[in-house]
Amino acid sequence: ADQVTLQLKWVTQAQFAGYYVAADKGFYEEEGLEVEIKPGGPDIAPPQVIAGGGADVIIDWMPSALASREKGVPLVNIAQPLKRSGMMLVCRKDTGIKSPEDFRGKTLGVWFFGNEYPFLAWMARLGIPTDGSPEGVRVLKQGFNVDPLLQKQADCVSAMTYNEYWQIIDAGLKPEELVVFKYEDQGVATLEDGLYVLEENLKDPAFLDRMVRFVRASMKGWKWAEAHPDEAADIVLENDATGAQTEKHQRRMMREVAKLTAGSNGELDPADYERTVDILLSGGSDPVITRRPEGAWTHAVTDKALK
Amino acid sequence: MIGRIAQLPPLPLAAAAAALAWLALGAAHAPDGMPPWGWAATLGAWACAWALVESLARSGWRHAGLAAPAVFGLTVLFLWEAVTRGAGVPAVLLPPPSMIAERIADSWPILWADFSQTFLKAVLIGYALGCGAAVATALLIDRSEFLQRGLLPVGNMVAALPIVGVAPIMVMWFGFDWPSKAAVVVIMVFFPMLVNTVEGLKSAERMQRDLMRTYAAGYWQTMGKLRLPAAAPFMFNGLKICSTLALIGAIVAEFFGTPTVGMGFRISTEVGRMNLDMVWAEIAVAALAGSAFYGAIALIERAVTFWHPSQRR
Amino acid sequence: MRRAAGDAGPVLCVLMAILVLWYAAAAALNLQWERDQAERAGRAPSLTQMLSAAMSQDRPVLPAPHQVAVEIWKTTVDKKITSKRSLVYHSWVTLSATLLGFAMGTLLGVLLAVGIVHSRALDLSLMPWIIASQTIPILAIAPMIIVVLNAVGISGLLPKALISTYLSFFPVAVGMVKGLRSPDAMQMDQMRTWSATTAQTFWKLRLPSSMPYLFASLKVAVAASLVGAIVGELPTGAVAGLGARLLAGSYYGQTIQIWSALVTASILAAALVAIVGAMHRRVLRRMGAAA
Amino acid sequence: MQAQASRTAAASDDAASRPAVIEARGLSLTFPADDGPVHALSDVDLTIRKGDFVSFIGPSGCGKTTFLRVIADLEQPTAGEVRVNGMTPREARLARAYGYVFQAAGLYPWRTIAANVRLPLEIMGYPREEQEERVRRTLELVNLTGFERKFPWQLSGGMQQRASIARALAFDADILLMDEPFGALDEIVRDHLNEQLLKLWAKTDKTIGFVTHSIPEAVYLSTRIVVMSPRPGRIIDVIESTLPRERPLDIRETPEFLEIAHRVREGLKAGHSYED
Amino acid sequence: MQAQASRTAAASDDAASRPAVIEARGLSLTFPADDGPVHALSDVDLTIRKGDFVSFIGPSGCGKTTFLRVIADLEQPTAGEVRVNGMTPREARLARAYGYVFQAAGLYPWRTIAANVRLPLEIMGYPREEQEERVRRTLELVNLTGFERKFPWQLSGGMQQRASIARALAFDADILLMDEPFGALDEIVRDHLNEQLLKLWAKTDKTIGFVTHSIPEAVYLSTRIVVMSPRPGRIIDVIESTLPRERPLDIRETPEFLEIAHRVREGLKAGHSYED
Ligand SMILES: Nc1ncnc2c1ncn2[C@@H]1O[C@H](COP(=O)(O)OP(=O)(O)OP(=O)(O)O)[C@@H](O)[C@H]1O
Ligand SMILES: Nc1ncnc2c1ncn2[C@@H]1O[C@H](COP(=O)(O)OP(=O)(O)OP(=O)(O)O)[C@@H](O)[C@H]1O
Ligand SMILES: Cc1ncc(C[n+]2csc(CCO)c2C)c(N)n1
Ligand SMILES: [Mg+2]
Ligand SMILES: [Mg+2]
Repeated sequence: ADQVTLQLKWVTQAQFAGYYVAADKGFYEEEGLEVEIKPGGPDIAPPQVIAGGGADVIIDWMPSALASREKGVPLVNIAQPLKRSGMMLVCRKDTGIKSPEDFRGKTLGVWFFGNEYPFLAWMARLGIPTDGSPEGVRVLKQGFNVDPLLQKQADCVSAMTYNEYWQIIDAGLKPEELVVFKYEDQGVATLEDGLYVLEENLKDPAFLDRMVRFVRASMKGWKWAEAHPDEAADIVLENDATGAQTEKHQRRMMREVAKLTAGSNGELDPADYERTVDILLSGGSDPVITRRPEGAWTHAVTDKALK
Repeated sequence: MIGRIAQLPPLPLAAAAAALAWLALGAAHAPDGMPPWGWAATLGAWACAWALVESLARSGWRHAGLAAPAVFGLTVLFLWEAVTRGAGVPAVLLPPPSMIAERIADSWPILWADFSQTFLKAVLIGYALGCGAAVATALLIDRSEFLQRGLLPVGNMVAALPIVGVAPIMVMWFGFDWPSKAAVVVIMVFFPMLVNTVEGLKSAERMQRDLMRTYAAGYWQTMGKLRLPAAAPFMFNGLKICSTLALIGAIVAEFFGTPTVGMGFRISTEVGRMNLDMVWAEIAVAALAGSAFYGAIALIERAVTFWHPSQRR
Repeated sequence: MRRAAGDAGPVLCVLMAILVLWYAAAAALNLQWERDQAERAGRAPSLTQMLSAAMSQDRPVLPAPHQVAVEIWKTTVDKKITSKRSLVYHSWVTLSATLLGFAMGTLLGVLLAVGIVHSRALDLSLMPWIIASQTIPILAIAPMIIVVLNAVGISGLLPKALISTYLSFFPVAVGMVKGLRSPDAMQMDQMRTWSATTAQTFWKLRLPSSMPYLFASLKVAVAASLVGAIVGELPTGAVAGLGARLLAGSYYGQTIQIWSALVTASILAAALVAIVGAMHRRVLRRMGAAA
Repeated sequence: MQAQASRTAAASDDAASRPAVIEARGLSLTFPADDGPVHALSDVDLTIRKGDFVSFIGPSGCGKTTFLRVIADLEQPTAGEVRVNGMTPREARLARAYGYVFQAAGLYPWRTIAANVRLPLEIMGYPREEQEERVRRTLELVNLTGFERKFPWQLSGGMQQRASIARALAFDADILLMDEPFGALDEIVRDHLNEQLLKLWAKTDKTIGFVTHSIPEAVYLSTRIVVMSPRPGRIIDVIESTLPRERPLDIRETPEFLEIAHRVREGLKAGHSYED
Repeated sequence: MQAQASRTAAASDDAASRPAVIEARGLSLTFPADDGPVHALSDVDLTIRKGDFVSFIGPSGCGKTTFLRVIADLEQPTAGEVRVNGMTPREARLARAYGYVFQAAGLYPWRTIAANVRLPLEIMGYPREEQEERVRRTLELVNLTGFERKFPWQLSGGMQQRASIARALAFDADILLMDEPFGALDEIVRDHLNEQLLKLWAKTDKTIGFVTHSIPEAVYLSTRIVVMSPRPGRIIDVIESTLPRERPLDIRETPEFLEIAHRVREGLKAGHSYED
């Protein structure tokens, strides 16, 4: 069988259920592939891994992928299973924040490590400085969890609809005690978990063929996962070598992720791409990317895979 | 072979090394990768530099202590430059030193802000508190047989409180700013200092101790006039090891939540952004600061434990 | 053996004291949350109610010792050791990398020290760079190391062990340089009068003299190896081991899980240090120290 | 042997009138060891009175050092008891009754010679100026003026030993215990220091326990000479000196002196292992 | 003083015929120090011939140890030169020409007594069995049989010194340099070891440099006695012994012996700082 190594953006969880399902249900095998799924972690930058030859294909957020492309890692989006963005900023209501304008003077928890681009673009669009000046916001590098909100060290924290939000709820805060700003609703949604490969590899027909089969099987996995969320979550749990994930949380996460993949056949919608690029370019004095990228996506794979 | 070359005086060797290095670097910039003779020049430059260090060490020149590591360092930088350029290593994996140097020159204000946040606050304060606490604990342990049996094994447990687990907790307890990093540093340096101090306090010789007994010297007199001086070589051992640990601790702790300033913050952020030149610029600052810190402690050590055989050759 | 029995009392006492402090801290830190909750809900529970609630939170700021103990029990005794949810399994994953890293680190540290003590060129040129190497934050370069190693086909235990090695060789090198230089002038002079070779001087004089320094350093080095192995688990994909547990725990805010991994790591460290200590005592006895 | 000791004690009649400073009764000390215990002292009885100058002489390894160490509370006897000024050795030590010169110099390498001599003065809290004065005086006494600021490793063996003597003489201890203090010194320095020591003793009425291997030195200095034999360490003779307290150096040529020296030599030979 | 040395050399006529083993010419050694340099040796000339037994005597700190150390290549002279068997001291050292007894015992604390004595044998690669045999024999020589398995700290000061003598005698060095080897020993052991040393010397024709503070010992043992004076360390007299090579212990009562001893004492006094 042909070998494919996939580097995830984060640890094993239902966010990546489609790939685990495809592996577990033998969809990859049917396509004659042997896929190794490498979990990520807080210090794993998938673009770096692929540049170093540690993976054939990676999962990354588009802002980060495009920024890497500018830095000389020629990443190309070959498929986009997640159509919608799950990012949001969650604030405690008692901070008095009602709209984004109220952010001024507040402390916000933000993920860095290449995940800060959507936030920075949003703030740039709002015209709120992030340099700690009094009329701007105070930014904290948020760790892995939502503690800063619970401990009142931050007024708002970043969260994903499918993960951190529920941790806040689990911790005992009621939805009515929270104010939620989804990036989708704010018009600053950027594309998340997409599949990226190195540009020059695509010139190799054998590689292209492998990717076609890989995407086909992965999307089959995703659709199966959407249809069987509980079983999909269980498959993820089986693949979690840390043994730290809980069934309750993963099943819930699977349902939320399914909302983001729903309706996507894996093909990147060029309109979504253009929107993402526009948002990123609007970054004011310090834009995430400085010019409109060329050839950062292709339908070559999905065209064949979805035939 | 290199040994034979090293018989030559330093000057011609330096010239040869420089010339070959210049050739190699020129070749490394060739558009289609390094030609074979470029690699040969690289190896030659390396061999000459190595011989130069040997020759310097033998020369007994007064400044050999500075020149030798400098030559060694330049050699490493040169090899790094030649290999990354010559073999076309992607800059997102390992940028060449010239690129890093450029970045350092461009980013003084950021580097300084990060340095003062991480080093001047978290490292120095955490180091002082941690080493102080360790010495105090060692004295407590020494004072009482009971604590010696009870506290030491438990003190050992602090040894491996893994920074990964501790750092988020410290952020939770002490907030996002530097105090939580200082707390991590305290935990990092506590154990090495404790072990070395405890070991050092055992190192006074029997006769030296008996002498104090005949004077009916009090505990603190014996401590101040005999046991601490005798322990000093060990304690400096601990202080030296801790000086680098403290820096690692503070930087790594910043991976787990910080305000948007600090060497660790910058490193993890810029890795995510694929700005590896900035990452290495911070690493260079860290290395410089760490070496200076270590060097300062080594100088104090020399002044305080001048009498120890290890200092007297 | 007798020593161990004699130590049990004091160790228990100190542990008891720590437990008491821990409970007090847990109460203090967790009560705040209970108070907020009650306030938000408009309830006014009694202090004892709040206390008992504070001791049994799902996600306490600081879990109470018994919560950690129960968690450790559940994840060690109640689980098959091959299970991914068994702490024994995760401890072993970390321990194996620790031991390999410690072995390599000790070897490297001693070799470097030997080189530095015997060659002035090495002493002058290498030492500053060894020091500088230690100021490079491993977490920053570890992913790159792992990527590079992966590219040459090395994966699994070794990359983690290499990070352990990186952290542990330094204390050994620094301590051994000092230790190997600690023989006094007369002892060195004796070797000279017999015109002993460098190797003979090393084996018969320098090495025995360095033992106190070596063992003090080894204790620090095993502990550092453990920290290195745990840290090394993050960029290696954090799939198994105590580090992965810690990370997963903190990612999901599961403080009880974090603390049970922390406590396990500490016990592991204490055990490793104790083993080195026992070796130290044996060597001391062999070397004729007063009992 | 007990009889002998009491006989000689009776000989000098003023002895009994002075108070006993050190009294050892049935003293034994055994060092445990893996390969069988070493009996360093066995059933030793001895009384040293105020103002006595007692020399201990005996073959190498017979227990002289061990005996001094027991008196100074540096070693615990396995049987018997010692009283010092009516106290236990421990109490006497805490009362700072001892000045001890060890067999090896044992200077602290991180202190200069002057600082080494000053050490006990600092510990006993002498005023700063007096410290300086005493350091100066005792260093002059042992002829080390000019070496105040040197470190121990910069001194010759004999100079180190003299520094260690100075250290013990710098403060006023009632009891001086000296373990071969002059072993590494040449005859002339030795004569000089012997004279100085006698002067000091006469002036201050110290009680001195003195280990030496030199029979003339023992005879010249002591009011009593204790001859010991090895394994187990026992006292085989206690010789009461009949020499006057005032002793010019040339007393060493008098027949009386030679007679005592002869007796010591005989005792030594009798107890010596080569004669077994 | 040069004249004197040559006069005495001429006195014993066989001297010139034996080859020179150690030759020092214009030897000076100055220790640098923060508070001014110390002139340990100044312009020392001396020739020691094969089979000589040369004693060095002089006040404490006059440079005796330093001189031995220069010969053994443990210290580098600041001026002048030394030849040993026609080689530099370094070459001679590498050829394992020296057995050296240091002024302090300097046993390795982690080795038993037997292992300490065995150490040079191990280093010089003697076969295993011969090592055992030599250790046994030399320990017997210094009367330490039975203490093989003890560690140094379990021995008395004198016993440690004897162990260190045994260590230097265990192997066959042409040149024995002994720095106050018998300082911490009682008269009887000392006499015994003096005899043994003379026997060994007679049997093996070693060349011996011997530092001592005891005038009788120097006279009894030596073919030549070098008297030194301190700061700067100079040779002030070289006394050729007229005693026969065969020397029973009671030679020490002969007028000839006393005459030499007297001359040494006079030399010593002359050079001594107390007389300045
Ligand atoms: N710490 C010890 N452990 C075991 N044995 C010891 C110890 N100290 C001394 N001994 C033994 O006790 C005996 C007496 O030793 P001590 O030092 O008192 O002799 P000494 O009379 O002072 O001899 P020297 O004149 O050689 O100094 C010796 O046989 C020695 O081996
Ligand atoms: N390492 C050193 N540094 C500085 N001065 C030194 C050093 N070693 C010896 N000296 C000085 O050199 C002089 C001669 O010392 P040396 O040890 O040779 O004397 P010595 O004749 O052996 O005396 P002793 O009989 O007391 O052993 C002394 O004044 C001493 O202070
Ligand atoms: C240190 C660090 N912090 C946050 C993220 C962001 N992130 C990327 S994917 C993902 C999963 C969401 O459930 C999250 C949180 C990261 N990669 N590394
Ligand atoms: Mg003794
Ligand atoms: Mg000397």
